[in-house]
Amino acid sequence: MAKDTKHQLDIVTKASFLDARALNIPMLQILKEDGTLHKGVDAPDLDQDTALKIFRTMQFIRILDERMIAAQRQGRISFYLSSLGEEAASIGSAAALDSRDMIMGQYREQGALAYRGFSIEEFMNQLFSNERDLGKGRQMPVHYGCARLNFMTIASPLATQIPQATGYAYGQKMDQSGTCTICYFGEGAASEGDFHAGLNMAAVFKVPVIFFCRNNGYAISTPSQGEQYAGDGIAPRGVAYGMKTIRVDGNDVLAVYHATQLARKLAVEHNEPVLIEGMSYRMAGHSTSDDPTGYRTREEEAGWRSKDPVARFQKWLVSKGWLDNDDAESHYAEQKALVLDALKAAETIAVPHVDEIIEDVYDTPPAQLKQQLEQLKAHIRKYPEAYPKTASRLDEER
Amino acid sequence: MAKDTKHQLDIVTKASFLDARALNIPMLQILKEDGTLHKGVDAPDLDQDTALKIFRTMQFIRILDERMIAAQRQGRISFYLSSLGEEAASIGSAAALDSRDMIMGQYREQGALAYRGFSIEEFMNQLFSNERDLGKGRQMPVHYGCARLNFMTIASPLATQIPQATGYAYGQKMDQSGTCTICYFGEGAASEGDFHAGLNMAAVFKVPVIFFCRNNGYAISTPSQGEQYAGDGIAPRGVAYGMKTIRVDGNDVLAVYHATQLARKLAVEHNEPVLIEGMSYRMAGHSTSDDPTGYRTREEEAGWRSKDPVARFQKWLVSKGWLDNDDAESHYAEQKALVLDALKAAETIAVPHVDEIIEDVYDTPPAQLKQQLEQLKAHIRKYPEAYPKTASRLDEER
Amino acid sequence: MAKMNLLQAINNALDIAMTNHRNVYSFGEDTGAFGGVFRATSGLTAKYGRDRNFNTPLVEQGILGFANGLASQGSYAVAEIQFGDYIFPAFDQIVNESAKFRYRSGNEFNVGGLTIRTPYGGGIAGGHYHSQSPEAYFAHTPGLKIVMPRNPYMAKGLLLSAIFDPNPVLFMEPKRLYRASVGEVPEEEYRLEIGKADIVKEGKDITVLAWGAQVEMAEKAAEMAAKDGIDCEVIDLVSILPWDIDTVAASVQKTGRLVVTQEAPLTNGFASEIAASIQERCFLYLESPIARVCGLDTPYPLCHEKEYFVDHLKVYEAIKASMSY
Amino acid sequence: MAKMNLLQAINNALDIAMTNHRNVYSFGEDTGAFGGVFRATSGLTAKYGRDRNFNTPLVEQGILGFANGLASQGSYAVAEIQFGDYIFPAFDQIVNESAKFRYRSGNEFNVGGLTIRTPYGGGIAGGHYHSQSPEAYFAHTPGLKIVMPRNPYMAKGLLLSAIFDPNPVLFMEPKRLYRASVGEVPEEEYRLEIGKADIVKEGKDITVLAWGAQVEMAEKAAEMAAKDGIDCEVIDLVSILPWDIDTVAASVQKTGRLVVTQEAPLTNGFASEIAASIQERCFLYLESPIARVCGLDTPYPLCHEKEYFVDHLKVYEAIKASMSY
Ligand SMILES: Cc1ncc(C[n+]2csc(CCOP(=O)(O)OP(=O)(O)O)c2C)c(N)n1
Ligand SMILES: Cc1ncc(C[n+]2csc(CCOP(=O)(O)OP(=O)(O)O)c2C)c(N)n1
Ligand SMILES: [Mg+2]
Ligand SMILES: [Mg+2]
Repeated sequence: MAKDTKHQLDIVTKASFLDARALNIPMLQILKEDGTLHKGVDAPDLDQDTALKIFRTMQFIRILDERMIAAQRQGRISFYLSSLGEEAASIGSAAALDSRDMIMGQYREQGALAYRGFSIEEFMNQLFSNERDLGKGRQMPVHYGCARLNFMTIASPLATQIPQATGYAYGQKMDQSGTCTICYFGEGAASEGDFHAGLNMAAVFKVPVIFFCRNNGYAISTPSQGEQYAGDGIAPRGVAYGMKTIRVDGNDVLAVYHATQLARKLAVEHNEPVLIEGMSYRMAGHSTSDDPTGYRTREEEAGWRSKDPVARFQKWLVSKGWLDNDDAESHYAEQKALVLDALKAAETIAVPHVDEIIEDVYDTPPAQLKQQLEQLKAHIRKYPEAYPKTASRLDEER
Repeated sequence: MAKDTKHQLDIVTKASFLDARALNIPMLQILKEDGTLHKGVDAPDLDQDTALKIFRTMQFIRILDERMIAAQRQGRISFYLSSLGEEAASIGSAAALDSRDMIMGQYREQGALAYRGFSIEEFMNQLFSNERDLGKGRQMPVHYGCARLNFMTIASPLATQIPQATGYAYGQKMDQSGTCTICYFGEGAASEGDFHAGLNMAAVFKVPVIFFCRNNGYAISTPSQGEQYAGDGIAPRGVAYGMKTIRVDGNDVLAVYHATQLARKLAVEHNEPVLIEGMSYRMAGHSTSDDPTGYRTREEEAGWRSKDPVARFQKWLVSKGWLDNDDAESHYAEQKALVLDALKAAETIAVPHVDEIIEDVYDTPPAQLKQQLEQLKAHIRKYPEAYPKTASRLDEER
Repeated sequence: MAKMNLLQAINNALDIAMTNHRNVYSFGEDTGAFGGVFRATSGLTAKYGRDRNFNTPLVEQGILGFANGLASQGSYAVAEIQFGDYIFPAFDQIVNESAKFRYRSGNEFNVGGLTIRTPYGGGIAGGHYHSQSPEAYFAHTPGLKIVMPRNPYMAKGLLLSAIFDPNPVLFMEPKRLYRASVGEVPEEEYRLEIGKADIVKEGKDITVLAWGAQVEMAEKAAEMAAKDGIDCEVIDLVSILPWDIDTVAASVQKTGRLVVTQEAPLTNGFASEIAASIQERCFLYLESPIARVCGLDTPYPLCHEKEYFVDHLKVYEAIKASMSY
Repeated sequence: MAKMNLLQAINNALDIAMTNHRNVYSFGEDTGAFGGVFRATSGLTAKYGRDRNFNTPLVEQGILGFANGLASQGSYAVAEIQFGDYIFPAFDQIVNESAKFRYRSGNEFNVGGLTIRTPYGGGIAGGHYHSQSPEAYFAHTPGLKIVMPRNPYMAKGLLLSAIFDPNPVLFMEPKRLYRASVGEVPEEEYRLEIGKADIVKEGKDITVLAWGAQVEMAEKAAEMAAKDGIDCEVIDLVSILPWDIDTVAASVQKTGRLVVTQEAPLTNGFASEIAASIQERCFLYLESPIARVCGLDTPYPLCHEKEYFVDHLKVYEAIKASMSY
């Protein structure tokens, strides 16, 4: 092979086509499915407190997810979306970050938010769209957001947060903040044009961002392999953009934690954007609106149950002597009671005042909006029984 | 390395990040810059007639480009866009296709269109937006299109034709037509979201499409390396999508022709979409609106002059005994005269009738549009001197 | 005749189109064997194979780009966008490509075989991003047709017309009515004219104009008004582009009053176009200003959906206000 | 004061903004050292470095996605879209993201620091895809501000306001006037109010309303009408969102007549919103229907640009027609 000096390209004289096989990207796994370490491998730099915090967060999220799916079935909330099976991906990665780092999620990263310290009450207020919801009840359940915890408000349009993460990280770099942004998304969302835009721009601008793709095998009913993409998943795209890339077992919290730690170093110290592809499986339906029996088999689901990230981590913690199974169980029970109490409290809190309907469209409502609100309030006063949630409060005002 | 049987992934236990270096995609070159074949390499399956047709088309395009840039400078047309330096890419690839294959271009593929048989008059009618323009004068110069020749009308928005090519090819496959679609675009356009959409969908749907990226180093003033992308060009993305991929010397018409021949076979016989990245250089300004001295050096341009695709091919043709330099020169002179004549003829042809303004918005103009046209014509009749190109004809009608 | 809900009527129209023409293709996110998140395409893969009814990757701009290309090749491309709120990534492919394909090429090429199906509208607790009514965003685009049916009968006949109309058509399905609206629908193929408004109820005092799911609110309001002795003429506009100004103008010339209602925010909604055009055409007939009863100029708020929603009470109040102007 | 053309005024506004605030960033396709295809950003890289004024890859949805993220981080992001015709790939990032960022988060986050600059409009032989005036596509979007200056003085003062306005602003620059419009511009920083219309010429017989480059046509038409003894009040709307209904309504209540002119196609353009709102507010004052003088409902045709263009003659004819109604 000769060199084309201008392009620095190798020259070949025989035509041959590359394809997906030209790259073989392996998967990092530290903890085996049985909860023991691979032979000769050291656990990552993870202290007992952090490990236990991760585990407690996993437990909490399991309870929350289970409880809220039930609440939706009971008609107490309109919608819910579980992260069952993917707890290691969001919690393990969040644990490897600095709390000043910005998190931009898709919608299945309640684990990362809980790890950051979002309280049970804060979760519940959002889920019940009550007047204490930081988002003022305007979005569907699970669209959490919290400026205090550097957790960008979730929004339904997929992948839009990906180029936004690049922009956010650009600002962090320019401000010499020593922080980075992590951006989560599904392998389905990675088909959107915004994915391409965001990753390519991050590589070009060299910003401190970690793109974390949760490859959980499905986008609602659409299987990833063959229907979402024909290549070897998402990781090869990172290579194509000239970005540091790694694939990890998304159900191995040690692998996720370790890879994210290293990625953060690359991002913050070297302004190298990083793509992490975490291989996992969405154990529940897409959301409470979905029934997965319409598109996949119980056998397939069962095959993944044995890879459960929480059980796997628990075994390791116990083997290290950091956790006692009975303690874990009693902690679980305690948490469950707290979740139940918070749920009951949140559902009795009123919806936001109707005045909020025109706030935050702009920094201050323009005249025309104020007028529209006055007309609306006059109308509600006329037909209070038709708008029961807001009318009563207007009465008080008179 | 162990295997994760479910995902068929290799497992590693030590974290390491891949980057652009994980793939090293070489460039196919058959004809060296000096116009001789690489040692021990056979020329592709190219007969003398085809070779000469390619060369004649190259000559024609050189003349057309030069002449029309001059015409724009003289104020005879409003805009022009040259393909100088990139003739091998478009003509060499078009020559390897079947004439029933659909061509979807970006705007710098006049060579492919000329190869298909677009006449000098047809070029000129479009460039002068006269009433014989197949496009009815509605788009700027160089936005050619011709259903008869299976050349989709060029449109200015970049990259939109990429997913369209996937859709077109899907229809070809379903119709079992034995044809394919070739889709040209620049390395700049490859940053658009539509690129990502179109290539990924082609790979998933397995359609007979050839994506031909003309990587000519610039998107207007923006250099490709480092400002358009940080990776190794466009080819690695094909690998990431799981698509057959090859990189060729875009200034070597033999390499382009050969790769496209093979690609067509993959596309038509195996429904394998293919990505070809042709490495070249835009020798002229982006268009007549552009002055490249604002963003690149004369030295850089000079470095590429020695790689000229036309001179290189001419040397080879002469060495094969298929062409005589004097013949080439006299043919050039003849063609030049024809181009000049056609130019003069086209500029005297009237603009389309004003009635055309409302045609083709829908298959037939709705009532409201007919009314708008009547109002417009009444207005033109009132102020004929303000609308000289169309008013005179309205007079005749009365 | 059979009883069908709006979803079944749509499914039935797709089924008939695919039976009668081998080159009708239906695709979108999750629309394959699974049948779509609302199940509008259920059964089609089983019947016609996965080459003709299929899932796409998750990329709206790609769905429309693909559909434009497929239509330009001469096929009938029926693309589903999962929610109207997610049509915006495809905006360029629709507004700059589909709508201009024929014009820019001088009719060398066209995408007349394109139909875009998308559920729109509120009233389903969908909040911010599952409730928008984006028709007006497209109504400024010559070259497109936009159709919004109000019930199963209209949905089937209009969808069949849309699929075979020689122009690209945006077909917006009122998702609030997918299961709620049930009615008699002929089992065979039939087509309803695009561009013709439908007088749902004749009346002489005031014209009430709506489209899609909002027609129901207009009808309910008219019933309330009837009790006050106000005789409303209720018109379903049926299609937004082209829109039937003649029918609306004739009605307003008769009644002298017009209330237009839409789900979308007020400012620059399609009600504004109607008011602008009708005040011009019917200037000397109008006895009161044309009233628009629309969503507030805010995004769609989940917790205040009831308050935000343009219900029959708001339309009724506007009718009364117009009558007593 | 200095003489500047519209481009220089914009360049000067960017320069001042970047001098006064270290976290103002300017970027877009070819906007780096080269200074953009129209040279609006010339000299900024030399002065502020390539970290603050730079080229982006060629992807409008990415430019806006990046800009939204950067603005949400607290910076001032000034994104250029090379032509208004190419803003549609970014439609989702603007309409679903920028505009709703604050509302959906309950004001936890906002992109107030965002400004989108883009040249728009016809009259430069740009044909189909370099001539569109897409303001109305955005005008149905609560949460956005939309500003369109008519001359260098307005451009500088409004752009400075737009950059520092705590809301996302779409700033549309009339490219036909980039070099053609020259005027006195103060060298120092000044800001002009967004949301306030400007009475360009007082008059008592009829109100003529326009924005951006079209104000020139309104003024010319008014001059012609003056020779016929018609005294026009010419108003520059200045901003489309929010729009100054009070100033327009006060004028119409005085004159009793309104002609609105825009470059964009008639149907569902912003002129329609104005007509709809003003017929409501000024119903009893109107002596003739509100007239809209707009582009035809077709895409923009290169060869018939002169015929398509909404010139002063068309506006003049509409003024006369309105006067003699
Ligand atoms: C732009 C856009 N298109 C479509 C949707 C509807 N939708 C919501 S979630 C989803 C699937 C996402 O799959 P993936 O990204 O893999 O994430 P996962 O749910 O598997 O975590 C779809 C299609 C949306 N929210 N936004
Ligand atoms: C969507 C869109 N954005 C921007 C432009 C303006 N524009 C026209 S050509 C061009 C550069 C294209 O570069 P590349 O794709 O590399 O093609 P080349 O000109 O080098 O052949 C740009 C930015 C456009 N036409 N369409
Ligand atoms: Mg997924
Ligand atoms: Mg290029």
